[in-house]
Amino acid sequence: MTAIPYSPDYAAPQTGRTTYLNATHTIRSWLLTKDHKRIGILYMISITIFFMIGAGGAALVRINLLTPAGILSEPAQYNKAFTIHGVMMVFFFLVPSIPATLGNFLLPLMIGARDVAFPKINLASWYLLIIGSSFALSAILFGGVDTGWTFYTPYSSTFSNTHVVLMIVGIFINGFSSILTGLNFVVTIHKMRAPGMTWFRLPLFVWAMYATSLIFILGTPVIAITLALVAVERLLRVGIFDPALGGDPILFQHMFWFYSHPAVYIMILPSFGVISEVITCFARKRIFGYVFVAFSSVAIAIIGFLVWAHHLFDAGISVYSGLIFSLLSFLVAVPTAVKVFSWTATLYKGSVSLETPMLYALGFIGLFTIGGLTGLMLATLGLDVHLHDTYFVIAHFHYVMVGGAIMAYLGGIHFWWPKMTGKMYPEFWGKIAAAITFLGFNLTFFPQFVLGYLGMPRRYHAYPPEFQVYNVLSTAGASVLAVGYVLPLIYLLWSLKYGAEAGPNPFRSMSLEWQTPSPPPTENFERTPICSQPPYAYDLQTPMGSPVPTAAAT
Amino acid sequence: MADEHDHVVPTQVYARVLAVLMLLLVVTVAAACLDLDHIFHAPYWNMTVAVLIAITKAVLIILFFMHVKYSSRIVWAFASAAFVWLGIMMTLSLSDYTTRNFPEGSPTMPAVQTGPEIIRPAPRPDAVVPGASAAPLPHTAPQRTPAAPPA
Amino acid sequence: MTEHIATEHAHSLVQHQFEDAYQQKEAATLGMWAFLATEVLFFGGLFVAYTIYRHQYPDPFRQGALNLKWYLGGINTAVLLLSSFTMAMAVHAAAIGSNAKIIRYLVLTIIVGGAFLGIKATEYYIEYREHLIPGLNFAHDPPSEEEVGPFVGAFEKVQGWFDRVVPPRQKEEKRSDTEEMFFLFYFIMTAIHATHMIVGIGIMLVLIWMAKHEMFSAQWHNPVENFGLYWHFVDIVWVFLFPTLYLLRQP
Amino acid sequence: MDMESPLRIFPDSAATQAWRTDVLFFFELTISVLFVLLIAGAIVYMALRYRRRSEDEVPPYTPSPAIIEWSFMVVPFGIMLIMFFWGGYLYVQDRRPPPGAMQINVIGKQWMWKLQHPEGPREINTLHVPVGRPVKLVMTSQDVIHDFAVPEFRMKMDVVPGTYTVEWFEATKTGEYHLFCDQYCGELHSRMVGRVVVMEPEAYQAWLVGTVPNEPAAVSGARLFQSYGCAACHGQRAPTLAGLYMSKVKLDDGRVVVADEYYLRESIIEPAAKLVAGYGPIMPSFRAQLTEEQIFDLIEYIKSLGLAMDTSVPGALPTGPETRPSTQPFNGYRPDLLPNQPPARQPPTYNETGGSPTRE
Repeated sequence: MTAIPYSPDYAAPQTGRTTYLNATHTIRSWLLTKDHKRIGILYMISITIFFMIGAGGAALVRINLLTPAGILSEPAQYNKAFTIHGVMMVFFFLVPSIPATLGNFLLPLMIGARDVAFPKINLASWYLLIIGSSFALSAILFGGVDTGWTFYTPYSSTFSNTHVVLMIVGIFINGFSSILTGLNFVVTIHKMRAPGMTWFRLPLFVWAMYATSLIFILGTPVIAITLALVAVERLLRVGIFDPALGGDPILFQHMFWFYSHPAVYIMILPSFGVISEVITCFARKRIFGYVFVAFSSVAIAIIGFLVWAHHLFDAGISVYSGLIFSLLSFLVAVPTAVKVFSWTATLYKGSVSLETPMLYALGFIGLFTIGGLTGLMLATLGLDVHLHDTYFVIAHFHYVMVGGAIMAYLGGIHFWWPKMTGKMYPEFWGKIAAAITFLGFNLTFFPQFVLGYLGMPRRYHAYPPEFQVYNVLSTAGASVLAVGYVLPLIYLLWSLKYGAEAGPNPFRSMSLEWQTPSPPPTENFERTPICSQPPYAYDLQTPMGSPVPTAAAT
Repeated sequence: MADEHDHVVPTQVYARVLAVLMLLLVVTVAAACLDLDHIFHAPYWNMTVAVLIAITKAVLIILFFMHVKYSSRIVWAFASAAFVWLGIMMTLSLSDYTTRNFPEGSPTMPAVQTGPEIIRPAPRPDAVVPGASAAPLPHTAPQRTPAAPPA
Repeated sequence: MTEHIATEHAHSLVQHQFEDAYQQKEAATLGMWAFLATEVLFFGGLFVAYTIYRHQYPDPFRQGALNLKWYLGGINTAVLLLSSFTMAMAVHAAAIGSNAKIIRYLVLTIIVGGAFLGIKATEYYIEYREHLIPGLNFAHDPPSEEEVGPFVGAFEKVQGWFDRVVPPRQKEEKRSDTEEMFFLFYFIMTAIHATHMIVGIGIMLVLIWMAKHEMFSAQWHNPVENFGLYWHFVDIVWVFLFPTLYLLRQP
Repeated sequence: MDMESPLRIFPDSAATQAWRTDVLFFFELTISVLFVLLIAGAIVYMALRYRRRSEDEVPPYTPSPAIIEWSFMVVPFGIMLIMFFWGGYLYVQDRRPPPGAMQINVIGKQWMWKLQHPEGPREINTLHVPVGRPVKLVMTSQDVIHDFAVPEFRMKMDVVPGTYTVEWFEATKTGEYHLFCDQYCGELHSRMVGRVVVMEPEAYQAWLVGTVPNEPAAVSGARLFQSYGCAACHGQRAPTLAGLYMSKVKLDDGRVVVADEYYLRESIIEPAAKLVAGYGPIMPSFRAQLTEEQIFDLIEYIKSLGLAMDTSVPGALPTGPETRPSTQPFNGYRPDLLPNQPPARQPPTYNETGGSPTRE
């Protein structure tokens, strides 16, 4: 056992330094900033708002399902509620969640760059998100949309008489926000790495962001053009997907899921990155099988493009492509299994401390494992015939999206909160919130697995009475879950003013972003760092566990 | 690396490429005038030829006009990735549409080997038989039962 | 979005986040290629949908192709290839650092590109007069001689000459619903393509302005080079649009 | 099934697919539980066993042999291959109705199910079927996508406008079962539900007799066939329809297709799509002119033409699935044998409520 000495020059007083936070003060300087860290903060604030709107939709849904007849008097209200929930959560919260907030903030720090490659584009993509979301919100304010977030034709293109076009415009614009973010990240990772920061010295979060950006770049344009076609069909009353004019509604589903299934990996891949960072830091170990974990991210991104039609097994596609897509869907589970096993194996003979981010991370592994395994059931053709479009599917992807992506997002926020703000979050309340979230989540979504196998269809405003027990359980869990989400909001804001000074590296992490004061200065590092060690090399004794003697690079 | 990238392509190259492109344009028009499917007794010949020529043109433009020929490997990768992904989307979507009715026939077909002769579907012994001996039950009028019966 | 990339570094030679001009140039080029990748998939979605419908309704789509003035499309292809050449020359001029030549070739490119848009507009007008625009005036029966007017009639005549050389087989007068779908794709794809060209011409005006102020040099001309990539990409899109829309006329 | 008991954790199994599906489900469930226990157990154990004892401790380096990583990939994939082949086998079975299944035509519309027994009876939202006989559902929608799902049968298939989809089941247990629309179809999606009533064969037979008399679909089809003047061409300038159903048709592009319902429908809606060899594209498209019911009727008429006529009045219903008849004489369309019906196409039981396509 060798100690990590805590070197004084990194314990230097944090006050009185110019940081990216106090460099300038005007609102204007924030709205026109080109600093990736400030843009990350802007993203965090905006998507928190979108999350609340989406959560409102979820609350309506869960309350309505308390009684078999449905509490909301109008089915239309319920349909609009779950559409708001889906659209806001998927397109405006989950997709930008980790990449645009933590990614923007951390990517240049982790690779030792002063900023992303194209700061102006970075800011532009935030404004695109805001413009797109304002379209979506106006669609909601003008009376909402009732197509569900999937916009299946011909209902969305011909039959729905809600503000579909407005919503589509919002998602279209938001898509370009994603594209520009991904473009920025790919170029940054390729061209802006600090000297010595080779590909296999990159933190796994960076690998995950690279894979995510690939999907952003190659997938998003397809959903853009697909939804644009729906809008055209709706406005001009001409048949593209409408069978009345010879169109094929199943083609829409193909094109929609060509993006929207990889979009699932947009949501979960960055979470994988966060978990890899947290686990290694709080176990003080190298990740088990770095190369495998790194490449599994890219493999997931690529294979993720080959599996979309497993959403169409019961939609009338040919039996043969059903078989093809089922096999490919199982294939994508392999790299995912590698990740889960490697994280678990990383704990072996480690020095595990169960602080809040670690609790979230371990909770993530458990919940994501359940989500992934139920995913196998849905990828099994014979079972999907029964489970498709039931609450089993709902439970499955909430285990991945909420139990996976959001748990990782919260864990990451706690983990890097000291770096972002220079303040520590209250550890006790952090642990409490993590526990509440975990319990509330399982109480909410596990009953839905049972409901699903019993056959309760999704998007039902009213349901047969024998399903009520599980719905009541689920709603009860949802209220617990809500507490688990409100708590961090409160105490993190509280910590901004009253939190303890964090210091540059409170968790003794070895990755690069911790080797600069927190909050970091505007250009991240006083001097361009030189990377001289493999990632997570906690076992190599260097002063204060820093792999980076930040000597002048010049 | 740098010098390789600031590589200045002589203008004659551009001129020659333009000439080839124009030639290919003429060829593709000429090919479209012929009924190749009929000539080769196989479908999709016209389409294949047209697309192949288009691909050739695109590759010429990418290699020379867009300097990929003189660029780093990463540019090669980016330039090809997009088209690879497009190929994925195209082939996997078509894997559905081309096999919809294959080989057992369309989705409504029962799994039986059909010969050139007429296959008799199974008789319908349960047809309406005037005056069947079974005692008629009280007819249950078809009704719309909502999921949640207002109990 | 392309403006951002093309004029990313217009104002300062090396921005603060870059180590040197070479890293900046590499990053800009790579960014442009990544953007073009998204563009490929953007048009790609349309091409996939078009291919699948063509596979499902071969004959109505062929009938649609027979209603297009394919020789205009051919001329346009030649025009666009020419503009690509002039653009390549402009990039060459930038590489040798001559702002005067940059301006000359960019102006040429604008002229040739404008010619393309003019011909395209003429086609649109013809199709408008022939009631081929879905959602606006698509009619199942082709209009008569006097309805289309002499101007369009002239193009019809030219088409007639070509048709005498290569008579179109099994042309039906009446247009079907699925033929309307063909024209829908025709207009969407060509319109998006034309939009890209108009944006491109706008950017070229900016570049000319920059060149007028001697901003480019042999060392730094990323905007010209990256815009060249964009322009050539637009050209490539048309190279695929022309045969798939106009030329598949055989049964 | 007792809808009343509040705590059902598992649905009834009332069809042959059901138990096949359940066996596979429990297989995968077992594997899933094992893996969850394995991983969760490992995490909890190591989190306690290797908990950090002092702030400054640094654990030593432990290698990560590639052989273990490869096992992480190979072992799960081996298990998944079992799931894939097993599930694929069931899928193919679910998708291919057995020969001789009795056919029901299903039309989904916002927000109701129209179910047609070819012999005439037409129902709304309630499907009566005999136990122990394979039933083949040929389904289409006249507005948006619906989905015909019966959880107790572990059966589900989208009902897509503009084409036919098919699913089949063989009920093994009498009773009433939920019929759900599983594909979101608009405002009253949750009201687009009904019952599947599985009856003993005799009871079903009695129900058929006792139901509101409708003329067989084939008769309606025949009437349509005359009223649209199809006979003017078919037989002379267009191919004859007698014996067409289920025969192999040679197309002008050389392909050979089987004339099943799918092909017949396409040939009515998009006649140019599959031209019979030697005939020109002279038939107009009936896309906008025929309702889905009328298309079904025409197809039933064409089927009845295709089948051997004989005058023997069919005997009583065979009892049970084992005597599923294959050689019994077929009672074809015999206008002389049919009770002359008033030409009312819509049976009185139709109440076309439930909303119509609303455009923005």
